[in-house]
Amino acid sequence: MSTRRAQEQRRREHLTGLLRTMLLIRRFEEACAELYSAARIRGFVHLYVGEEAVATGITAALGRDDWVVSTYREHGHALARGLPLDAVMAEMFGRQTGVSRGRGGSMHLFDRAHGFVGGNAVVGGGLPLAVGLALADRMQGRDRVTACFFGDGAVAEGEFHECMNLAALWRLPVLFCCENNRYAMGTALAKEHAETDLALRASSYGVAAWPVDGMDVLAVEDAARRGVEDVRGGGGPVFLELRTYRYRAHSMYDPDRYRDKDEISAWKEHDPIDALCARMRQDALLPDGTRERLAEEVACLVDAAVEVAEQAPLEPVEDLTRFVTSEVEPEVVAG
Amino acid sequence: MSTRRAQEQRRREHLTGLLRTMLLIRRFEEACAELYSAARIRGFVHLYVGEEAVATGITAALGRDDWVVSTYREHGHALARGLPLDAVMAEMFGRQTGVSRGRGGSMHLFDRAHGFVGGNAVVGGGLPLAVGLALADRMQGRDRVTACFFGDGAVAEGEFHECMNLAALWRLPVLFCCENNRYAMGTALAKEHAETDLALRASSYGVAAWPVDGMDVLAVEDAARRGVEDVRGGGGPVFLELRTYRYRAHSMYDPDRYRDKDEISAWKEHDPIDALCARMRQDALLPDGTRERLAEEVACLVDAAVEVAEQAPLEPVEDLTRFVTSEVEPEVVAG
Amino acid sequence: MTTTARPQEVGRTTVETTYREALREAIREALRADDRVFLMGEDVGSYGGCFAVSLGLLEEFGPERIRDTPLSESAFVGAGIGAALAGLRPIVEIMTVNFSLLALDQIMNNAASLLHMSGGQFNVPLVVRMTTGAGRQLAAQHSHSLEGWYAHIPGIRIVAPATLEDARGMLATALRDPDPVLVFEHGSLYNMKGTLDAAAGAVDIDRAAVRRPGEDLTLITYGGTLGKALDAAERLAADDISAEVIDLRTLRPLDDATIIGSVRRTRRAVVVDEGWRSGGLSAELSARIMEQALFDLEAPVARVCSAEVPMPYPRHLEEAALPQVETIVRAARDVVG
Amino acid sequence: MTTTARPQEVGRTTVETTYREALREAIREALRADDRVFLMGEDVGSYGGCFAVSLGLLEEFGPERIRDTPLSESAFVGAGIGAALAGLRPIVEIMTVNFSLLALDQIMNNAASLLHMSGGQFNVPLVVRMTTGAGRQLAAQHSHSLEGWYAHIPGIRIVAPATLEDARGMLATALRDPDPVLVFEHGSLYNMKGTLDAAAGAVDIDRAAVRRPGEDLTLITYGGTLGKALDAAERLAADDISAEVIDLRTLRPLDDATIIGSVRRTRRAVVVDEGWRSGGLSAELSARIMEQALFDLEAPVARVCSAEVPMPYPRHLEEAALPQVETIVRAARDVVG
Ligand SMILES: Cc1ncc(C[n+]2csc(CCOP(=O)(O)OP(=O)(O)O)c2C)c(N)n1
Ligand SMILES: Cc1ncc(C[n+]2csc(CCOP(=O)(O)OP(=O)(O)O)c2C)c(N)n1
Ligand SMILES: [Mg+2]
Ligand SMILES: [Mg+2]
Repeated sequence: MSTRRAQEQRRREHLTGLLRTMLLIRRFEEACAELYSAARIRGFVHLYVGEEAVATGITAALGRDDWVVSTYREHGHALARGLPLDAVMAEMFGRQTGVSRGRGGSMHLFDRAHGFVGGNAVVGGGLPLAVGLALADRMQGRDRVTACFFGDGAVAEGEFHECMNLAALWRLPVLFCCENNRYAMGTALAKEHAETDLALRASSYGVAAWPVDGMDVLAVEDAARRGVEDVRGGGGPVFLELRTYRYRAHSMYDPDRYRDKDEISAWKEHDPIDALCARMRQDALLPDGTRERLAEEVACLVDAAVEVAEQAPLEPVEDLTRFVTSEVEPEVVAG
Repeated sequence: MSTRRAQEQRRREHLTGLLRTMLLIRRFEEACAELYSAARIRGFVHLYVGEEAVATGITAALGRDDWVVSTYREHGHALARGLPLDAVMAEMFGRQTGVSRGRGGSMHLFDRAHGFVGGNAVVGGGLPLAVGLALADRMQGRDRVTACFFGDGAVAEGEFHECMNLAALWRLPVLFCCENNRYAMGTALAKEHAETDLALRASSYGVAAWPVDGMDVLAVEDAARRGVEDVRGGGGPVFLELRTYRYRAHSMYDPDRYRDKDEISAWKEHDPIDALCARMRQDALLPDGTRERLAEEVACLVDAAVEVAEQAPLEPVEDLTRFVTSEVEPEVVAG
Repeated sequence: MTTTARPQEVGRTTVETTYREALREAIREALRADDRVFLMGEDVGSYGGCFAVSLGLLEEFGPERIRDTPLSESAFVGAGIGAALAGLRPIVEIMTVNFSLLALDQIMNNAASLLHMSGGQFNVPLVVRMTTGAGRQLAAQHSHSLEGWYAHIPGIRIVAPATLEDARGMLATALRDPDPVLVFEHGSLYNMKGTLDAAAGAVDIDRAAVRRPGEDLTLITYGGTLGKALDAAERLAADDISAEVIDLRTLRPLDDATIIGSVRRTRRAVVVDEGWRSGGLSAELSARIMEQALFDLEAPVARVCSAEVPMPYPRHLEEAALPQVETIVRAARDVVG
Repeated sequence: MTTTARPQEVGRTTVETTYREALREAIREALRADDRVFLMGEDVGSYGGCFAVSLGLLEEFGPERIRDTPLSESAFVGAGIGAALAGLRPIVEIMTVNFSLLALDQIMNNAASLLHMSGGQFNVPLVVRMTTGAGRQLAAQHSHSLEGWYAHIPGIRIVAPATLEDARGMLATALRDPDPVLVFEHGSLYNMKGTLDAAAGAVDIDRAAVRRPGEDLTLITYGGTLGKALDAAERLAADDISAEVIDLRTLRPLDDATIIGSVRRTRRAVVVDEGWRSGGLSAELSARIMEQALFDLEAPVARVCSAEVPMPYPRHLEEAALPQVETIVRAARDVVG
């Protein structure tokens, strides 16, 4: 009985944590939209609104030492992975206190402490890195998993093919997380791929692959846990097709002419945050006012992060060419 | 009765033609091996001995206007396609009378008159050209087919993936002819691909694909005819996995350390030329001495071609930088 | 000196336009004039082009001729080569130069080599358009300026429209070229406004243009930095330094006659280019001036290029990394001494 | 001047070897010394390396550390980058520079950029080896010399061993570099024979080497053309022209001190490089000499490069396209005047 209560308690805390993460991501993205429109942050900014369940569910299944390889649409991945909010926001402002000292900006978030290997803005360009990270772990006998995020559009790139084959051939510990939001910029899935069942395509490499409701954070977490277990256990790579949708334009630069508004609102019917709340209420795990309280809490944190970021120092101009090559001395190897 | 005889007569002529083509290719390749060892021809030379049935069967199913896109192992494709023997041999010697004026050599045979678009020595590099040729035909309402040859190793390159998807997505008239000789240089099929059933892999793009006994010229021709019919009929691309084997090393430069001799001799048991002869004898279509007569005939032609080639002129040194840009004037377009 | 540099003649009707619209008009005109011409690339259709250059063309010409492609740079650039071999006149758009590296094998080993490898049989009448350059805080992977680097490759022509006339007129000439032409459009120019001759059309792409005549030194540049060079010349004029400004327009082949002729007169030169300094186009220009006019020089040819760093995101660092009016002026003052 | 240029001291034991064997010994030593090191590429294992450099290593170190890859240049070069990020010391072999274009996005946008984009967090201790150069009648797609072109990219180091000492010693130093190093081995050098100090090991990769001292002019070259430059110097000596020969060794970063110091003394320079002339490394050297030593020059810096043509197959045309001893001698005579 009391154990049941304890379990329920743990479950409530867990789901509340997922909810909070999704709320944080959404609030962060909305803030970015406002900041970009106000020209307070610049560059290309790709928002994750609508896709929060994917980053949240996947990272929930990862361990501290696991690697995460991401794209230019990575604010959500970074926050869900636990990168410090203030440092992520400072990066948007190009400040020295940013996760990448401000040199990367929105598209290039990096954090070694969290095994977060970027922030890659060439579509498909992160996949080979993931294969290499996994190869190193395998060769060194570490049981790390490398989670690699990429979009449906990236599946058309040659690098996807080469990396799926390599990872499968060498049975490397990679969890391929394909965020299928049905568009590559303005190009709809059916205009990108002859075979639009991406999980089916992936399985043709002899990789375990299945589609997942990317709007249901619990479904994503569950799939990720099963995938991570296989991968960590040495079963070779796993491919998850996470079916999701971006509410906003491709980037803040995109006028979004290529989809009709009904499609967008239809997807909003399945909003991942609403869905989780409904589920929690159903199970009596969401006391009234909790969502509002959490929303307010993350809003304050985001606003605070903006303030701190704007006060933060910039890299000195004299340091322009730092980090082109390493500042450490070449190591001296025995022998 | 007489029609039956007429048919038989046609069949005999047809099979005799196939046999003669295979004998010509083999003799040509043996001559190249001798010439290379004698340092009379240079560069990288990749021989086709053992694979004759593939080029012979495929080209037998093509029409005059169809395109052929090939690789660096293309002597057989060129001869089967009907490129003039003397000009192909002259190319080996780098002579002005060569199909590419001697500028291409063994790896870069080209002949516009025969729709033979090279001679591409970057593995996978010919596939996008084939897609483009087919796209142009489709857009201009021509019912041409583009036959594109490539090896099992090329299937691992990103370009293979991009091109299969593009051809399938746009339903382009490409006949993909994968020459699966089980090795990419010294790398065996199982070390190249997680999924070694290449026809299965190709079908994952929604392309009709099937394996063919590449040591049986009649099986190849039959498959090619069915494929060409589909493709020309607008059914989209077809992928043939032609299972074959190269008797000789990867190139004249290769010491061939990676396979054991038994494997090679086992494959020689299924020699495509012997197989066709056996079949013809069985059907009483190969009068005694015919094979020998044909072999002698092609040997004489090849020897003659060598002699002519060695006498042929070289491009003048002053012309070194010709053909870097076109010599024709820019065209004046209406409007 | 080229037609695009001609002064506006009086009485001629002109239209208000932008660099983007001029590019679009050129594509539209080409599509109307020749049904072998088509546009192919990522998001050129329903999206309207990643920088809105092809906006509206899908509606006018349909999806066959305004052809959206999957993310497959190597395949669709190579397909453009194949289509050109088969008699079409493809305009392939690579969203930005940064992604063109994925298609470089097709560009160097096929587009630039097929004519020679085939002994003159297979020329490749292909036009590839791409956006280049920095200045919009797009950081390390979206800020390359590689057009000068591409100019190393024999068998292709490289052009970089810096004016409305060239944005409007270079495409038609490129499409008539029997060989591959790469067109580099600087991302910071798309919104450039101005007036254009209503009858503007094809321009020559063989010669550099003197955009401002001068006596004391020659500023040599192209594309995105032409405006900065002209501003610098203006600033120098205030101190009675008369700078001639040359717009290269075509980076391969280079128009030595115009370049060397000017430097022989002015005896001083500053080359301005947004690429990384070492091994960039400016080095080639400096070397050619040395070879052809060494004893006319009063000072070493100076180079104003980008800092050798993957472009950082923050504005202040990006500005410091790029050639600026101030740095050009300073370099010019130094060579004038 | 570097250790590799030191004269053989008497009494030292030496071994007969080849460039190929020296490269193999260097790899073997690295594999033995550091278990983070592994070799990965097409046919490095059971085939023994396309030019037999890694022959026998599979037997000694096994398939995990002598790792054959499928034909997937972009993936396995990128995998090398990832493995380096995760603490290994990969040696990635790309069969030849001609195929490296397929991996260029990974090299430029990841290997060379990750350290900067990440604000100094992710350095890439990766070594990429590839064969470069022409001279073996391999025609247009197998004869590129792009090492000087790669030297345009900030964030990577480019080295080109031209001697047995450097073939033997550069790898160890490259593996200690915290950042990416590209090693270009000229295909015509693999069979070069000679004697090597039995104790030969790591060499510096920061400085150029004066391979032959001289007074009247400086021949600047590297890699596959060093031998031709030394032969040319010998021929010139016969006419009492004393040529100093500099082997650049490292193409990025360039060792200005050694180069400019020499030219200041000799007042004349000829740069010899097997790349295409326009926009090649020779242009950068010419520009630097102009910038740093213009008023010391008695003659324009001359460039002896390859003809700007996709390499033709026939020997007579290939020889005409490449720098040769005669063309170097002629250029040297011209600058000496
Ligand atoms: C190689 C490459 N080509 C083109 C682009 C421009 N681009 C950036 S994002 C994008 C669409 C990618 O779509 P997808 O992979 O589905 O990811 P999503 O943006 O939908 O999350 C494109 C074409 C790029 N960054 N890299
Ligand atoms: C992109 C590229 N990588 C490597 C090579 C070197 N190479 C030439 S042929 C070959 C093997 C190709 O094998 P496959 O595709 O099976 O064709 P096969 O030679 O067996 O006919 C390799 C690795 C190349 N030419 N191009
Ligand atoms: Mg998408
Ligand atoms: Mg093969």
